[in-house]
Amino acid sequence: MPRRTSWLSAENIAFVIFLIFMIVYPFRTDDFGILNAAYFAALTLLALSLSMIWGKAGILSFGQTAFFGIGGYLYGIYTLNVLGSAQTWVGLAVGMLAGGIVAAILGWFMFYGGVNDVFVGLTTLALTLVLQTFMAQTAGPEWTVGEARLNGYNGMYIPQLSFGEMPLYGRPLYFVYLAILIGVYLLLRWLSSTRWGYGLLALQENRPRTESFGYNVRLMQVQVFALAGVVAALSGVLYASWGGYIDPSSMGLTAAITPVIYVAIGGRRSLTASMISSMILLKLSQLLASSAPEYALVIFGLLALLAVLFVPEGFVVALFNLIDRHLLNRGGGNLPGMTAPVEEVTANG
Amino acid sequence: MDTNGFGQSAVAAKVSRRQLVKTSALTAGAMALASKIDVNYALAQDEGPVKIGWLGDRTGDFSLVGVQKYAAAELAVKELNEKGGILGREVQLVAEDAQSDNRRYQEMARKLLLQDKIDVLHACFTSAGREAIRPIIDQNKAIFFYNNQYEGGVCDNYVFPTGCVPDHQVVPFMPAVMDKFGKRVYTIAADYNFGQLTAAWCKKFVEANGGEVIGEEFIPLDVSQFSTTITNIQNAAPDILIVLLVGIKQSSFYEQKNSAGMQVPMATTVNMGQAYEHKRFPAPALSNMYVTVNFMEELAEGLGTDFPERVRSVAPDLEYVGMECAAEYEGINMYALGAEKAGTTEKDAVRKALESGISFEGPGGTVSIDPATHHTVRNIYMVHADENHNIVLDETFEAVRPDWLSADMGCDLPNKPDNTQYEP
Amino acid sequence: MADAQPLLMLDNVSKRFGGLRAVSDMNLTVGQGELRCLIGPNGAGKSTIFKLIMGFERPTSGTIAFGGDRIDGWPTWKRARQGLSIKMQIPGVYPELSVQDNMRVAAQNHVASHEMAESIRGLLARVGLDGLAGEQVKNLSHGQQQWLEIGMALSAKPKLLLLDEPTAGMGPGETEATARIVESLNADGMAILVIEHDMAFIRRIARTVTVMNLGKLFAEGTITEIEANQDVTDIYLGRS
Amino acid sequence: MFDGLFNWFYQFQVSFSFLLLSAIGLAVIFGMMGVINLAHGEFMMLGAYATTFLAVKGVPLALAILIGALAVGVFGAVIEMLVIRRLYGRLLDSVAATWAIGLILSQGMLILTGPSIQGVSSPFGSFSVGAISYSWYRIVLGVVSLLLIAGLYILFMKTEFGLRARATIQNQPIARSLGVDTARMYTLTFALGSALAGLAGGLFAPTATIVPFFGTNYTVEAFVTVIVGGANALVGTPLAAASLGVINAALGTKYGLYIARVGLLLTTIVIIRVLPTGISGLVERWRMRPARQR
Repeated sequence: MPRRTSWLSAENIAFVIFLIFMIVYPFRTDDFGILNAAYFAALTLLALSLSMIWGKAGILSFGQTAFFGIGGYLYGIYTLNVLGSAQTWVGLAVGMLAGGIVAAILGWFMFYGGVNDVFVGLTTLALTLVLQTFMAQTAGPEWTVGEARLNGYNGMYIPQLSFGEMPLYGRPLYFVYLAILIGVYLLLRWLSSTRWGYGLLALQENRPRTESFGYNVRLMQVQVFALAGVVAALSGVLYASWGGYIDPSSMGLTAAITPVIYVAIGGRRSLTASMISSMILLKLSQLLASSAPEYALVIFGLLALLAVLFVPEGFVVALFNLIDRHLLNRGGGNLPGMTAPVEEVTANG
Repeated sequence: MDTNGFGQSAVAAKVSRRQLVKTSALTAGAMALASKIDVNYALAQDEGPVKIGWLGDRTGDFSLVGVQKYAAAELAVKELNEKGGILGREVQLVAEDAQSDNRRYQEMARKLLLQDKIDVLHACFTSAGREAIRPIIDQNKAIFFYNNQYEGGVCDNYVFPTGCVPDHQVVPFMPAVMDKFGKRVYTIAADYNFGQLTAAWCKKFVEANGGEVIGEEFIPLDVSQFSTTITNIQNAAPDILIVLLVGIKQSSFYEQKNSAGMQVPMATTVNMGQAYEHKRFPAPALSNMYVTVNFMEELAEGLGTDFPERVRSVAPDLEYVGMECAAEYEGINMYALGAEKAGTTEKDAVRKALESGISFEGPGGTVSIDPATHHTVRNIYMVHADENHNIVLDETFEAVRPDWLSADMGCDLPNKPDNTQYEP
Repeated sequence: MADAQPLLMLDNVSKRFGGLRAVSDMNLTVGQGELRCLIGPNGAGKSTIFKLIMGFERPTSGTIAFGGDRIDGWPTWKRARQGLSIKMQIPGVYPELSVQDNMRVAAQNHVASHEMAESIRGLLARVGLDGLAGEQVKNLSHGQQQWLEIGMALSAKPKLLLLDEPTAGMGPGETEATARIVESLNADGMAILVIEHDMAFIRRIARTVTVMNLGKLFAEGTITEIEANQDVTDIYLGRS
Repeated sequence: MFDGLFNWFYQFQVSFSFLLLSAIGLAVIFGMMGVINLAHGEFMMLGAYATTFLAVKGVPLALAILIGALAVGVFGAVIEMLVIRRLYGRLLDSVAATWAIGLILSQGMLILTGPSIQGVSSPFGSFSVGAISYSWYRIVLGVVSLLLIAGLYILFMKTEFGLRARATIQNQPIARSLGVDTARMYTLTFALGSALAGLAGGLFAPTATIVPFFGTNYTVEAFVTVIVGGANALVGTPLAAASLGVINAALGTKYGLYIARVGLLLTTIVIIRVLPTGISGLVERWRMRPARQR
């Protein structure tokens, strides 16, 4: 059956529309709208991180918020100790690196120890809770790293990412955050279309079988887990810089489960769907908190439940598939996010 | 340029490098914003309704207190409007629910300040929530009323902490309970800033009055089983147990110590007054619990106020009218008096007016703002619950001044800008 | 053909699961380019042998050598890269992916990207699945899935191909097609080790047959010798 | 000397019974069905609310607890038929779905009953050993935990239901071909796990504040115990509760609750590395040993 061999898919169209909207939006809104959207962009990185490991490699982690917290705290500790606006960007790298290293160690611990599936979820949840419990009791003055006072539940004040003497604020802040989000998104999409990404897709379905095709499955699991740790830590750094603040509740149970719900509703297998749904749901949850606070969480819970029960591939992915099938005449069978390599092969063959 | 925040001189004297870093970062942020935000606010001010921003916990862990505070805000705004508003302008309550979530506090504080362009923010219950939004407040040079009991020490040009602090509660309180029961004290406290700092205050004043702290235990916020703690306390056999537990989970302590048969007088700065444990737990779990408060529903009759009835006129289902409910009501009214005095809602002017010394006749008696620290001079009532959980008034301390910050820490906000939380 | 060194050599290999001896003191060699059948009653340990060769399980004792290297301590992926490939008993395909993606997953560690499309097309033609490249694998028939898996195993360009019941669930026509594929692969010089129950199929393809019973080597010989062996018939009938 | 020993024993059995009761419902559902019920805490909350509501109305506490457990069991059966049944084989999705159910339950309870309801006191009073007084009710909880384990053992090992349930876990298709209504077994198992959660909630109700987020008090302990215990609820959960109980009581008495809690979580992470299948996995292996030496 001949098939269109272009980049024209609902997913890609949605991404372009999303990008245009995100570029135009700050010129159509007020100061709050701009800062708020930047904040959403920072938190959406967490959804991308989760989508990468859960959707692309079948690893469900409740620990992304732990790496988020590690990134935020390490960024704060570094920038409070090493002054200067250029150092804030070094701090960003330090935070990301820290998240990646901790994730790599935990990943090695789990995957080389033969822990998989549900137990990965439980282990990462335990890590999150350990970190929260630990950070929560750092209220005393003895919990100071150099010049940085950890400050327990009252949270830590953190310098903002700066250019020259100017901390990022308003539109510049927004566009830096947006660029980071889109950059990470494109990087992850590209990675999932490489050999390595294909291997992840395969090991998600059947680990021993994939190993018998010559993939070093455990190493790949550790790699993708560390990568997702870096992205989650980046999310934490951007969040901490945005509010000038981080506290242990960013590693709590609720914080750990929220991104899972966003990604489940959108469609975990698609980075695009995860990104868009995270943005929409963050906004929705904020709107509900304003207009119907008592009912907000009930509505949210119902939405998640309906998605899981009736649209298991996720609302956004289901929409993509519908458009692909009926408007773009693309056949089923392609996973979102996998379009490019399939076409490459088809085009040649 | 003095209005530009906290000049370097203010901090240089005794402040550590850490605070310097923090301050300069925020100052830079504030400067970057200054031009833009001032323009926005200029447009918003002195026309249309006066917008009172309210941000608190109507849902989530802290909603027991949050709903009381919200009812107080509704009542205050309703009464202000009945009296013709502020400066003849209608008063509008712009309320957001932070859902007991610090992240939500940050989002909503920004929304209220930048989008709704509120004139003043009355917000927060926990210290964590307050600290989460304080950078945002300072950055935007807003007026922030923190109408709540806390561990004390916040010296910040933009913050008015009108509730009780250890100056009010611990200083007169410790000698009084020690005279009654003895000098050996055991402290259990929530393991975070409020608990640790208040415990430090208590220790200081126990020792200053010739007593001894024979045990101190800090308990993680999510712990709800106290079996080992109860045994540890019994082993130490103190004369008084200071209880600085917070949150719903930790309140399980009372029933547990009761069923374990532990009989020891307790002292606290928060229980019963905020989340009415004496109403929620069957007697005698809280019998012999002593607390210092600015107000409690049971005190209304003695104080000759119909405040609880008025609150219930706007919130008929409210279960309790406690100390923070009264503090919230007083805070909003003090802002109104400040704006009237300034003759405008322009923020610098209102702040100056508030710093000139505002007094309000609240449910708990006269409350006035201490210009140097932005805290309040207020009456404090020491009460305890008897075996049937009836509240008994033991002693009244009138017009207690919160002068530790100014006397010992040199906080003098009108003359010396600052944004630090000092610790004992 | 130089038969200097066997391609695969199992030397005194044993595998216990708890108290169960699945394989005991098993010796087996497969030469370069050899086509060998491994038969035996259910529970004889045939599939365990495959798992030991592929590295899904580690032997309790004994050694396994492949292409001159001792591989029994190696992880599966390393063995695969060394030229071992398997078609499993229960189809080890990826039902959620398309035929083409299945092939790509199997091939990418062994085939350069610019040759990928060509290689996949060739192999699909060889296993009779040309035209189904875009189909999702869960929509294929059982036989088609078996062929796909053979195709996937081949895309690794193995030196030794392990086939575990390649005709299970196939009709006579499909079985014949499978036999032709196996023969043509062997004709190209690929060594193949097949586990099968279908004696007609074995007769059709095999030159040498190894019989296992109760985890042990029971008999070895040509298909005619094995079929004439009364002991072998007995173990199949449970009379041993 | 005796005072010290008794105190230690008391602390241990308190930790043990809380860990065990918190975890047992979760463990039954996880062990039998492979489903992680993230609404476990909210099921406990429902049990606590039902119990408290009835007890305040004058129903004797023991009866109120039983009715509460039963009601949560029925509720669990309904949830299984409406939701869980559709998600078998989609383990990670069932995690998300049960989280959503939990959210709806706790928030719905907040809307219905407000932030808190009046609780009931622990019955039976206190007793003293040496200078320390203890709660009788805590002792009762310990006894109930042991009885519960015994009851579950009998249920699963000695009854028709238990036989069918075990057949279903071990091999669903074969159990079905032998005439076991496996769908019904799953419903019953989920209902049993839910009822156990409700029972734990009811038993804990007199010891804690009754609020819509009541369940979150125990979820961490429950998950930790199930991780350490592994998939076998009858063997793993009691052993996990016992070993974690020792750690909790020892650290709590010596260094305070913070260290106890951190110790609990760190132990869990280490256990996962050393025993990925939990204590019941270890027990399985240990059972194999004599056979191997035969």
